Amino acid sequence: MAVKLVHGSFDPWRWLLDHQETRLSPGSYGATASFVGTMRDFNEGDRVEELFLEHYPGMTERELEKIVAEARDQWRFLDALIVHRVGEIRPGEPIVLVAVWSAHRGPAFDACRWIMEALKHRAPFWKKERRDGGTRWVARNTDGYDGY
Amino acid sequence: MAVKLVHGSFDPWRWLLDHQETRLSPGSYGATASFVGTMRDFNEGDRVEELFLEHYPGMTERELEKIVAEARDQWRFLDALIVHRVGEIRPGEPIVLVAVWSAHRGPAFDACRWIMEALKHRAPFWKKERRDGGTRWVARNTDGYDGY
Amino acid sequence: MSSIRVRMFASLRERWQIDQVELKPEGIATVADVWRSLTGEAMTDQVLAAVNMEYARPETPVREGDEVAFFPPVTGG
Amino acid sequence: MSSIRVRMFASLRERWQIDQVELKPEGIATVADVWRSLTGEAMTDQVLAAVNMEYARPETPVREGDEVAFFPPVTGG
Repeated sequence: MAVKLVHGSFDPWRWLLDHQETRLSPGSYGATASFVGTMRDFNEGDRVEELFLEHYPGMTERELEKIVAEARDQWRFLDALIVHRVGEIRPGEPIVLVAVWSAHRGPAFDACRWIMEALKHRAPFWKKERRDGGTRWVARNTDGYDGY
Repeated sequence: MAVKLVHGSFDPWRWLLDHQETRLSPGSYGATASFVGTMRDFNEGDRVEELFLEHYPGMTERELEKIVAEARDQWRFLDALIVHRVGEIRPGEPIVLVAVWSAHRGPAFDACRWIMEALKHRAPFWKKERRDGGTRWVARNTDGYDGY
Repeated sequence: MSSIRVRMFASLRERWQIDQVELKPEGIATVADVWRSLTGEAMTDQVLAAVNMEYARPETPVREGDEVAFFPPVTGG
Repeated sequence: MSSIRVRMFASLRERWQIDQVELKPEGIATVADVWRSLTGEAMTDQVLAAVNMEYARPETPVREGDEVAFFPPVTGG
């Protein structure tokens, strides 16, 4: 299990692969479910130029670790990795990676999605967007199950 | 949308990234959900030495394309990629990649999982395992929602 | 007159020792007829079928020129 | 005697111009007391709180030496 906050651009697939190669034994896992959240250049019809991601050093890591531990209480999986950006982010850049390795696909899918929703609703991060030279704090995260 | 059958080992993350870089415009997608199925070295308590994956050339590709089209009727996503191995596979090697790109996370998660389940239940592939020198056809795929 | 091409896959191919065979269409109206003419048996739910690479049922009509395939439950992914 | 450390984040920090401040514990029993002593207002559901980096509620007790944080609904991921 690993939780990392990174400043500056990161390659989620490199992180996933490095974690897999150093922490997992080949042949032990049959399923890898992953999610990458990326900064879009449009939000609610407006062009977003830049994002600033603030966090609460100490509590953010702790809350992410708690989320992974709660997922482990619910599903049987071998490993999980969360990587989250903080600081300035530009359109097209990855913001977050969640990856879960398990023997079978059910728990990998379930845990990956549950971790991502929990992160969105509980982990102390706050986004400030710059649009047309002005900035504003994003008010609230949307529900990831509403399927829009 | 792309569906590929590959002979010989493949790097799912390389395929995902190549697809993303050539087919998607940066900043257009906010969510990438993916699944990689990997050959385990144990199945039902037995050591599996090798897997042979047979398919029905022509029908397999067609069925995979149909699955992606049906997913598009149900969810709004920007792109999807399925890569599936055929032929001989060794423990630890990837068998299948499903990746879905969308603006928001809900449809990416939903479509990725639905495509993977549909593939498991409909796409004409058949696995033959070698254990202890003997071979046997795998009888049936399990349900991916049962959470074991 | 054109014939019906029949293919078998995986365990069915090994069980019946048939990879690909051409059948005369006489007396054959459905997928179940094709199966019976090759194996002498009725289809079970362990035998799936396709006509021209689309999933088919035992009662699906078969015409000359069609490709009919039989295979066990799929196990990919 | 040790004080209570209070932190604010994101829009709350900007609104109240408070990043980090030390409060005397006198007259303070709960998270809501901390908030009121700094802002003169009652907490709303737009104000989340943590005590010692664990989510807390307005009625959560606060003791000297604690770190109390206030922040708006989270928007990561």
